Amino acid sequence: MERRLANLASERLSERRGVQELQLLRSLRARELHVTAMEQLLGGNGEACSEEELEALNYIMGPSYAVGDGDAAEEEPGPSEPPDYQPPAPCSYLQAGQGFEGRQRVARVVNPQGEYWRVMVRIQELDRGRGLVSGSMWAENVPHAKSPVVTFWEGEVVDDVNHSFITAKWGASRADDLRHWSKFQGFCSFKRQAQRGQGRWATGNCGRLREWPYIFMRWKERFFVNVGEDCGLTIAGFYYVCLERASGRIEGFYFDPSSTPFQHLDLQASCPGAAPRCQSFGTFEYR
Amino acid sequence: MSLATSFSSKFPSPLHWDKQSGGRVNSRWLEVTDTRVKYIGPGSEDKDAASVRADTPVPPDSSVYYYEVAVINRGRDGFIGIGFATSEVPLDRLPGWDSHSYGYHGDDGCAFKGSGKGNAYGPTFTTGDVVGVLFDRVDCCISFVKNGIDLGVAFADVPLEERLYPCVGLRTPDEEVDANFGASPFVGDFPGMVAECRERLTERVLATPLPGRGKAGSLLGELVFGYLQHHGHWETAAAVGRDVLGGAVSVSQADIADARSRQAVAEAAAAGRVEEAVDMAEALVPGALAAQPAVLFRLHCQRFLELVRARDDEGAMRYGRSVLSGAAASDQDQELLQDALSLLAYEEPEASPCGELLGAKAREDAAAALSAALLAHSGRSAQSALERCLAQLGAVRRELVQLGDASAAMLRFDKSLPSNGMLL
Amino acid sequence: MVASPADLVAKLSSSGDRDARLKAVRDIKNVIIGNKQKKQVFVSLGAVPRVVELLSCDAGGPLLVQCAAAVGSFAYGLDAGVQAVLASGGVAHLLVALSSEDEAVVLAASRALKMVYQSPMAPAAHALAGSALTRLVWLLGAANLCVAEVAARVLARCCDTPEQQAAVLEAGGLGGLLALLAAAEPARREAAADALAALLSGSPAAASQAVRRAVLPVLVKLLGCTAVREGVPGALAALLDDCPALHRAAADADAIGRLAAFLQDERCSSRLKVGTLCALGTLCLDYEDHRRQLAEARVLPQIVRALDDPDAQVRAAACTCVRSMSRSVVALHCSRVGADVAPPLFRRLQDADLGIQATASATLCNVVLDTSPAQEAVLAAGGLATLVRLTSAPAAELRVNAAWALQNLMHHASADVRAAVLAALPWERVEALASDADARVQERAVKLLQNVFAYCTPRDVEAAQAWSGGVALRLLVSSANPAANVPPLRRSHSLYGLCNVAVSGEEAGRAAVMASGAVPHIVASLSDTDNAVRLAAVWCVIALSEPHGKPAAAQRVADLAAAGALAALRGLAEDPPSLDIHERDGDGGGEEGGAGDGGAAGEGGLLPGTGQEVLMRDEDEDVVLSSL
Amino acid sequence: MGRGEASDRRRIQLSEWKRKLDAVKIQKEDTNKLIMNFLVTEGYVEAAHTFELESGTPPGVDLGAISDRMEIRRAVQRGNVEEAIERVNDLNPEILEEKHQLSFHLQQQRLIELVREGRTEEALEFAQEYLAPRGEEHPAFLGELERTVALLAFEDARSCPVADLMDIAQRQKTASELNAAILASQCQEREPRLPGLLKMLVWAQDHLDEKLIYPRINDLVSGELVEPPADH
Repeated sequence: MERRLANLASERLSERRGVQELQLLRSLRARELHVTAMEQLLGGNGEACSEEELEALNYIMGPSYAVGDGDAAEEEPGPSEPPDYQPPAPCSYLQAGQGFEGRQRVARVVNPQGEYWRVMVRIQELDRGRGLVSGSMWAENVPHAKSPVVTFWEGEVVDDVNHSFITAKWGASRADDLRHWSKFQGFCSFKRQAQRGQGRWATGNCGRLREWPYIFMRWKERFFVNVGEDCGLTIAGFYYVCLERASGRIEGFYFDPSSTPFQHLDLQASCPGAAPRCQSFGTFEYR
Repeated sequence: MSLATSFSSKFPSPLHWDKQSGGRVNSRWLEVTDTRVKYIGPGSEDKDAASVRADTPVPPDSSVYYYEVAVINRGRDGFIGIGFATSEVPLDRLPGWDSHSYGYHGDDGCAFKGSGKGNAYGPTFTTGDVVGVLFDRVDCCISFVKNGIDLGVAFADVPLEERLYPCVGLRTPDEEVDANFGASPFVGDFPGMVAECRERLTERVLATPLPGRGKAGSLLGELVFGYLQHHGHWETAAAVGRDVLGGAVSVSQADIADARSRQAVAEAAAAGRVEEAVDMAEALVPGALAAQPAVLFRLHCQRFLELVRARDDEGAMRYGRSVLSGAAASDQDQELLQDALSLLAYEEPEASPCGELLGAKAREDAAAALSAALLAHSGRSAQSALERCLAQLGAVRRELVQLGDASAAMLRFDKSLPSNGMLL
Repeated sequence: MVASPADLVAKLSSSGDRDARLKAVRDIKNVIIGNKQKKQVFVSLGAVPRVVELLSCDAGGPLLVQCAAAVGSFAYGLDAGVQAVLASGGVAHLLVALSSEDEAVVLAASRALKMVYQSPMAPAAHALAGSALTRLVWLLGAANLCVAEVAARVLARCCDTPEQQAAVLEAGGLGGLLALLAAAEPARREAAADALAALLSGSPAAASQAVRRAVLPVLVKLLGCTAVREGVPGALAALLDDCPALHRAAADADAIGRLAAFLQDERCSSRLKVGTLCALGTLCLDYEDHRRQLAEARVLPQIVRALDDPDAQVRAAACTCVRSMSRSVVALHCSRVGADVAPPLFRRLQDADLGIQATASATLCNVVLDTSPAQEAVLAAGGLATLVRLTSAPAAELRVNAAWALQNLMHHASADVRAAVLAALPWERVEALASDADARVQERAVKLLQNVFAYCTPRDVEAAQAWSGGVALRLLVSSANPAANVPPLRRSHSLYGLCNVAVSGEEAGRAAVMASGAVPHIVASLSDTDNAVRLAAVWCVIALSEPHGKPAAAQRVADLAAAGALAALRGLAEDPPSLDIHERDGDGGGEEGGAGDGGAAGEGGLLPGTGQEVLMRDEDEDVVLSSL
Repeated sequence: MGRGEASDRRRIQLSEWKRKLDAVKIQKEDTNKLIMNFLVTEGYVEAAHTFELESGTPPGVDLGAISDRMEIRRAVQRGNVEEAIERVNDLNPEILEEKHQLSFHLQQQRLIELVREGRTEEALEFAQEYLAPRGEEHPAFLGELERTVALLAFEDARSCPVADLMDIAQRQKTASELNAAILASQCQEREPRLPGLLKMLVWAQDHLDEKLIYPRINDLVSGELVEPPADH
């Protein structure tokens, strides 16, 4: 660990000069949490989890095998005080007006339309208190649609307070949850703090989600804004979504038993005309 | 505990959750202390659910049963089920999933009845909410109350033969609830609910059509007329005959005379002039007393009592020996006789254990018995039709209540009567 | 047949003959009861003041009773009658009569008052002297339930100001009303609930929670009781007013569905409409799912129709209701709010009633959002012109809403909308708003400007600058000045405005900002005590330091550094470990994973990171401050 | 099925039932109150008075108020509608103010009476002055209004198509509508308690039939007990 950290630090030092480097080093030292960050940044391609990881996930999501095995309960009696779970800290890329651009892989097999849609998303509203988020989604070069198809979606932020990793609705079983969440490498790597959190962050070790470099959400499309229900598209399912707080990258997987499985959504925070990492800010309030 | 039932019951009322009720493996997912339940299991999937029953079922004779559950913590997903279930229902699922089991679930606000699929019913409930459960055995339905607000009927046609226990089920970690079986004041207006239930019932009862409009076209009028006549309120009877029955019936002078003389007999008896009364009776309805030895005996006793009262102990002795001894036919007669004779043993018979035999009450009883006998002998009943109907009503209701009939217990006969306590 | 109306009226004030007068009053009463037309006749003959006069002179029981009955009848079902009664001070006399020894008089007076107070024109009984008040409260417990009910109805009208409410509470009204609330007859319960709601409305919800909770179930039950529902929704609205805690409970009891059902009923009276719409408006103000419930109740057409109702109170209520509905995209969509809502809304902007205008314009703020299905319709209906006109309205409330609406309209505005706004809104108006007497308007002006430069292209920025004759930027700069005494909120938005110019305007924009003299303000703001201001400032720095690696950017960074930016930023970074560092590493890492070469992190790489730093720290703020 | 039911219901013989009946003590004063309540609510003031004298049972309510009500009713029955209206308004002005239908029916009755007395002129005047406006105010009444005014069109109202209005039954109808309204306004129960109790008896017996076989009272007028049918 320490060595890797040192390496990275010096690596950067060699490139940079002055106050900035010093500050960087200081800041790197300042915190142990970054180790995790380093690890997931250096290691881990974003594909599905390994077997042992899945096992660990089982453990986190509430192990099925643990049911009926006596000592499980004995060794870990539920805490008498309800632990105070904390929602993710605010994130620059998760606020009203923020836009995202990218694509959704519609099908594995190439279809006449091509296997990708261009997708744009805009966050409409965010209610941290209730863990609710809403927005609209534009899909371009959609089969048989001249103009982009626009939908309005409402979502929940997995915040350990209002919503857990377990969906328990929209036709998603716990297994579905597990299968989809596991596709996010940002989710897999959280096995490192894994304890029995039953779908929330480890009960013994609360507040992890608050500082976790990823924010997990579920987006459920509510209605088509500009076309009828008969536009040949469906909004029956919903998206498992993972936002990387640092980079503003969003990954998502569309879940709908009756649609192509694992349609993959890949978006990047964007701002029309703005240079990377730059943001321009609008503001509106309901009256 | 009568708080939780519409009237105090001879059956026990639930007091707390029954730790042991689970039995099956899941019961250890619950931390049960008295009225508090907390989920400490894995809470991964439906088969991790665990429920707990109250210590006793809803009192079978209660008309309306109510208890409340406060959600201390919604836990992870707030899969909390509240309701009723019979003792046969396994407790490894939320209430409502099995048959003979009824539940209202916090996560989706659905009402479950013998199935894993619920019907949209009410709002969801969560930490801080107080959910009341009302089992209305009069209308055979179960409804729920959230934070004091009635959510309406969730389950209709609940079979009353089911012995339902209060029941809660939890399913995900940290879920915790606390029940109030009436030990502390309810959040919901339980008395109000009882009152409403009673109103509904009364409405139904009052909707029952009255048969037989009677000869003179007015059932009520005739009953009233009969009653007034029977008790010799002649003037009123006449007025009723005229105003209510439109002259269809009227008081016959014969009746009046007849009743008057019967009244005279009764008055004589009531005044303690027993011999005179007996003679008058004999003259009025020959053979009436002979036909009713019990009454005759009662009068003899009364005669004896009058002598005692007059402190004519000798006379009393003599009379006792000559007339009373051996005249007692039934056990009741025997009893009465003993009591009466016992009076002689006291200086102050009035103050003796059987002193009340010398009171006015005893005289009136004798008088009443006498006139009843006369009526019976001349083919009339001792009571007016109205009184017989009321007596029947009282008897029938008592029977129903004893058979544990929820409705009858709920019906306030006294409420519909001028004075309380009657017939109850 | 009775004598002619004229004769009767004449007899009223006929010479000393008391019996003649008594007979006259009685005859009049018997003619007018239940007969609108006759009432009209006698009112126009000026009978009311005379009867009231008789009521005032202590003329003895029988006459008083007859007079009270007559006055009551006049006040029932005929506006002219009510007015006449009020004008002639009838209410005051009736209130006095309440204290009469003679029970018959008290009863008659109560009934008369009840009639008067059934009319919405009835006065807030502020005239209530302390004695009359205590008397009323005492009557709440009257054996005669009719009297008790009336007492409650009158009390309900004595609770307009906190003082009056206090007075009623002082007199012990609460207890009496709660007792009456438990009465058997729905009418009594409604009267009690109504009075209680009035008594509690506006009072700090926390203080009155318990009582409100007690009243709510009764009201909800009464909603289902056709006999009395008339006044119930109104009472409900008053009860729920600024007491969100109860909104949920009410919705739980399906209040929204039941209320909506009233609107579907063709025979829905004005009074019922007003109460219902108000109650719905309150219930849908904060809770999204409540709006959805209402949307699903499919009564929007009725609500929209109510916007044009002849009765001003109904129109006002409808406005508040639509406003609540419009506070959510979903509700607007699900309830098919769209083209149909715009025209009536605009008619309401012309409404004679200023309050209605205000609510209507407030509603506009919501429906002009680009997410709103009604935006097009509003613009098509000439919304822009109207809004611009309103920016110079005499009433501050209207100017606030107009500016607000323009701000929202400009948010993520499409090219067309943007162009349309700039075309319709003369720059002078913006300046006027920015220097408006009302601070709220000033704030809106800045936010509007912020949006003008947000999410757009360099050409848009140029266009906007041109529109302002080049002074828009200057306006932002001046209102970003920490030295000038501008409230932090407005300064932060000005900074965002600048940031937007830099981001959207690209090189030209950045250059313009650098040249605008904003730099010192930005740097100073970096160490502002206000979190939002610092945050905005950092974003400005980030925007100006892009695109990293390019010489121009490097130059700007140098200038910023020279102005003390780096020192300030370092100051910001000096604080207990928190998410920020992590985030920034993430940022650097993004570089490595991404297309750019590792070196590309450069100055920009740090600065945005530092930006995130502050960004991520909202709730650690106090810690930061202490450490600064 | 039916048989099965029959067989598992317990039987109670007359003798046993009689004992149960004897156990029910009925206080004479209660029954007297019941009677008084009947007389009072039905408005038989005179009978109520007599009964008070004969049985010493207090009427409970102010017989005066009742006799008011009764006199109002009789006034209508006598055809003196005007007097009735005046008395009602003295009793409680809200009644005719709020119950439009009732007050319309009273005015209608007034017209009918005028016709009956052959005061056609007045009747016509009255119709225009008092009835027509109500028709305009409440279109619901128009139909009835027209029927009523039709009376004026015929030489002999008694043999015209709408002659039924001239019927005494019409008076009765109006009278009882008025009576009910007054009772309602006095928040006094409209129904006497006696019928309620009898209904309870019928209901309770039906209820008990499901559980028991026992002596019933089938004819309330006679109050005779009927032996349970011997089962075979």
